Amino acid sequence: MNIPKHIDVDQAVANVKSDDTIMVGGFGLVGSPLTMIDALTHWDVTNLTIISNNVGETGKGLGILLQQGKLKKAVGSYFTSNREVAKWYNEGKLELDLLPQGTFAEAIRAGGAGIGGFYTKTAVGTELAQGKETRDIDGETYLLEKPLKADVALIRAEKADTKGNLVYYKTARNFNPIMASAAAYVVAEVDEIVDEGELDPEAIATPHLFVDALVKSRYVLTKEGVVDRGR
Amino acid sequence: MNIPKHIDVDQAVANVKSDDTIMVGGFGLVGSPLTMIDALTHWDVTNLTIISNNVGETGKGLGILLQQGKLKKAVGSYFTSNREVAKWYNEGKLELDLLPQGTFAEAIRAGGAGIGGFYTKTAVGTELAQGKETRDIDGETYLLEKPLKADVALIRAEKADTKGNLVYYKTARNFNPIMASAAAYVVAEVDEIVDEGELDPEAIATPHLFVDALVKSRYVLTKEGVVDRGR
Amino acid sequence: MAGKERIAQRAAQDLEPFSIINLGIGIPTMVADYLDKDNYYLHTENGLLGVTSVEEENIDPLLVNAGKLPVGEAVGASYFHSADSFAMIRGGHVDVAILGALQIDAAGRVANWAIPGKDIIGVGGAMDLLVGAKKILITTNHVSKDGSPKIVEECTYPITSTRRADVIITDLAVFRWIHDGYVLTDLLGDATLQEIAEKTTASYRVSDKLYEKGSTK
Amino acid sequence: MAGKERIAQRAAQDLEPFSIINLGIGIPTMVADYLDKDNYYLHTENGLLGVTSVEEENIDPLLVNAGKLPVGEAVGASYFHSADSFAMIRGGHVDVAILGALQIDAAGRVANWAIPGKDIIGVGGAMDLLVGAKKILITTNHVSKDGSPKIVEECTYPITSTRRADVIITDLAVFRWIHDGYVLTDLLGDATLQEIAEKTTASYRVSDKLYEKGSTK
Repeated sequence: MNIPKHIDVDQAVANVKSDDTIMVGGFGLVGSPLTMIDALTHWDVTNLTIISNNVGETGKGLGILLQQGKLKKAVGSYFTSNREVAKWYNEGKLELDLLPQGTFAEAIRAGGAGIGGFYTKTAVGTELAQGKETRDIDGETYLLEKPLKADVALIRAEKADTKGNLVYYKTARNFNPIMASAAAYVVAEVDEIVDEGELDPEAIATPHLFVDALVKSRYVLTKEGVVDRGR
Repeated sequence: MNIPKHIDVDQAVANVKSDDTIMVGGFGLVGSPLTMIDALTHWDVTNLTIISNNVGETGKGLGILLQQGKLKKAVGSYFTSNREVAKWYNEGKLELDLLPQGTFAEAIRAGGAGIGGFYTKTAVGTELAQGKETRDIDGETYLLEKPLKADVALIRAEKADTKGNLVYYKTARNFNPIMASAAAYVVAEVDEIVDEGELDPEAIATPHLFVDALVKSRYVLTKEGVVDRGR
Repeated sequence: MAGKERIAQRAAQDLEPFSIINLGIGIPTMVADYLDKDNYYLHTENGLLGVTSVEEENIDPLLVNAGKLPVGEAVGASYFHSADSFAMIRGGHVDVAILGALQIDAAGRVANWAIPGKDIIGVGGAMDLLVGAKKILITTNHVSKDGSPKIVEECTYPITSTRRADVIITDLAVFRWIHDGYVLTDLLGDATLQEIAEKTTASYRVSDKLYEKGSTK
Repeated sequence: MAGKERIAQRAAQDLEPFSIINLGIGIPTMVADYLDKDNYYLHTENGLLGVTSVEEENIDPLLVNAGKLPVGEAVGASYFHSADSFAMIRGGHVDVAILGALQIDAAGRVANWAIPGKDIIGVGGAMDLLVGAKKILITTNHVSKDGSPKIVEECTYPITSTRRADVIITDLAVFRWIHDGYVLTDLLGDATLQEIAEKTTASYRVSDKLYEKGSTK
């Protein structure tokens, strides 16, 4: 079923329930669904597992959810951008699953593609291989990695058409297209919704079958930082 | 190293050596590098392994290579389009590796992405699972499938820029972008070579780092069948 | 209306609007003729979401469906490579796959890719679709050309998947998998309960609704 | 020329024209300043092939490198998502990865992602690049801030990969992996063989070429 609805940001985050696993797009703030993240900080949920490359910065973006005690676990590759992550982890109040960035990305793609697991050479022989199964294939050692999936994905694109097809902008693409494929419910935050037929069929990066709902962006990243453009 | 050269089709196929494994793009004739396949029929090699969805049709395209006795093995998903494949197979003169089309495509992507193997539910419990390892993951049974790689990939795109970036045309895209990623030497047959900067950076389907050489198309598929447009 | 058209039309009625649908070769392809193109999204595994029919004069040799037949491009369509296309299928993003069958058995298993004793040289996307689509709808003649039942107790042809078909639509009847087996829910055309019983060797239940209506329509 | 600039400049000289290069954070990023942008193709794992430097007035907040610093877009650049980007890296399509290091040991192993006793909360793309790039070039100061050697017999920091670095370029010297170990092939600036020996605890061989030149440049 696929009737992507243009909905209000509060309706979008109302799909997030306590104990859910949520994917959030973006590489730092670049390509991050800032408007939906803001709405999530005002939404009463707890015990969330966040799958995102970073957990925002201290007191910013997803970092606010951490401070609010809404997070049970974070899965990503670079939590260094928010030093509070270590504090919560060391106090036993946050679980972490740290993955090499390429393994993280491939695991999300695998989740969206119905792959039950994959073998990678990345991290073999390192501390991040601890507890993971290894296997020799054609004379080389590989690690078995599992797919990542989520209940809800909150992603950021540049434009959608009314069908829900998405295009991205420069390096704001990053994890967004793969997260769109790996969650049961997918909301895309966009700057603009154009008529169907206005996007080049050869250039659509996320076909509409992955997208359940669209939200217009309010908070956007500019040269001067995050700016509120108003509703 | 990546200086994609615009070369002659005979130079392109001269990279194919006896005993090589060759990927050939296309879904039937659609998106198939017809000009390079033609040149290959005039090139003195033997014992080739062809990785391609089909082996052409009887006496057409890759089907000529079969008749010439140049093939040792074919890896693909739908050889039914050339009934001679069964004859050669039954006479023990051709090995076959028949894969479900999705497994075939994923195995090529895995080959290009440095994945040592992946688990899929496709074909579990069928004759095509014979001899393959199974594994239960989260209560479901999966098959282990291995990556596919090649010495040379002969692919078909619509346009290249002078750097070697590629865009495709409609359903002629099919296996070509993934094959571009999975071979040691990649030649793309194109209708047109444009200046760098003329292709939309957001719409390039095959970035130039995958492409070693470019060949201009001579034989093209039209409504009236395959037509020789001349050199 | 001939049998195949009846099957295709009945299958079209079974689809929820705004579904993502993949059509196999043969009768499944004909289902498109009975769909309002604005309300359904057709996916073809060779790399297109947004398949439409095409007029003879607009045929593009590089725009085809999985049966290699010419098709058109819907407004809002998109193209992608084969690995991305099968990621959609395997990953559960296609709502319905409509497929043909050589046999379907009482356990819901479908055989539609190989015939015993004949050369097994092609499978295409059938196994991926059967494993990955959220719903499997089989469209087939009730019996094969020689009159033998296609809905059988246990497949004698090589199966395509262990995953069961949700709905079977033939020229005579509709079966739906409910709880632990198929239930005959509809008789099509002039078919009778007795005719279905004679032409079906699989065990199945009959919907109470049909008994209430009596054994003829 | 300060140490870091010298390292970056020397690393740039080590690259073959038309290579696909991925630059890590810190000194590696500075290598770009010494490359003719028309002859090298810079890849950044957050999804761009064709990185250039950018003037202050042209900064686009949505166009950054893996260090989240603003960059420009080369003519003929292309964008892709993170899984495709790491497929390029892991699949061996990046010719050279230039990375920083906390330690490199005599077996060629690099440690550059975690410090013992400190929180291990970030790894980024370092492990993927070390495994996947065709050639690994390490750029680093020869000793750490407290003066302790960074080129050591065996890493005491957590290693990033078991795959060895091909070339090490410091502010004092160049080492290349030849056969079964590192060979000191070049002295930079005023460095002497004795200085390198004092500041390096890893075992290494010295190129005959350097002995012939004597112990000073």
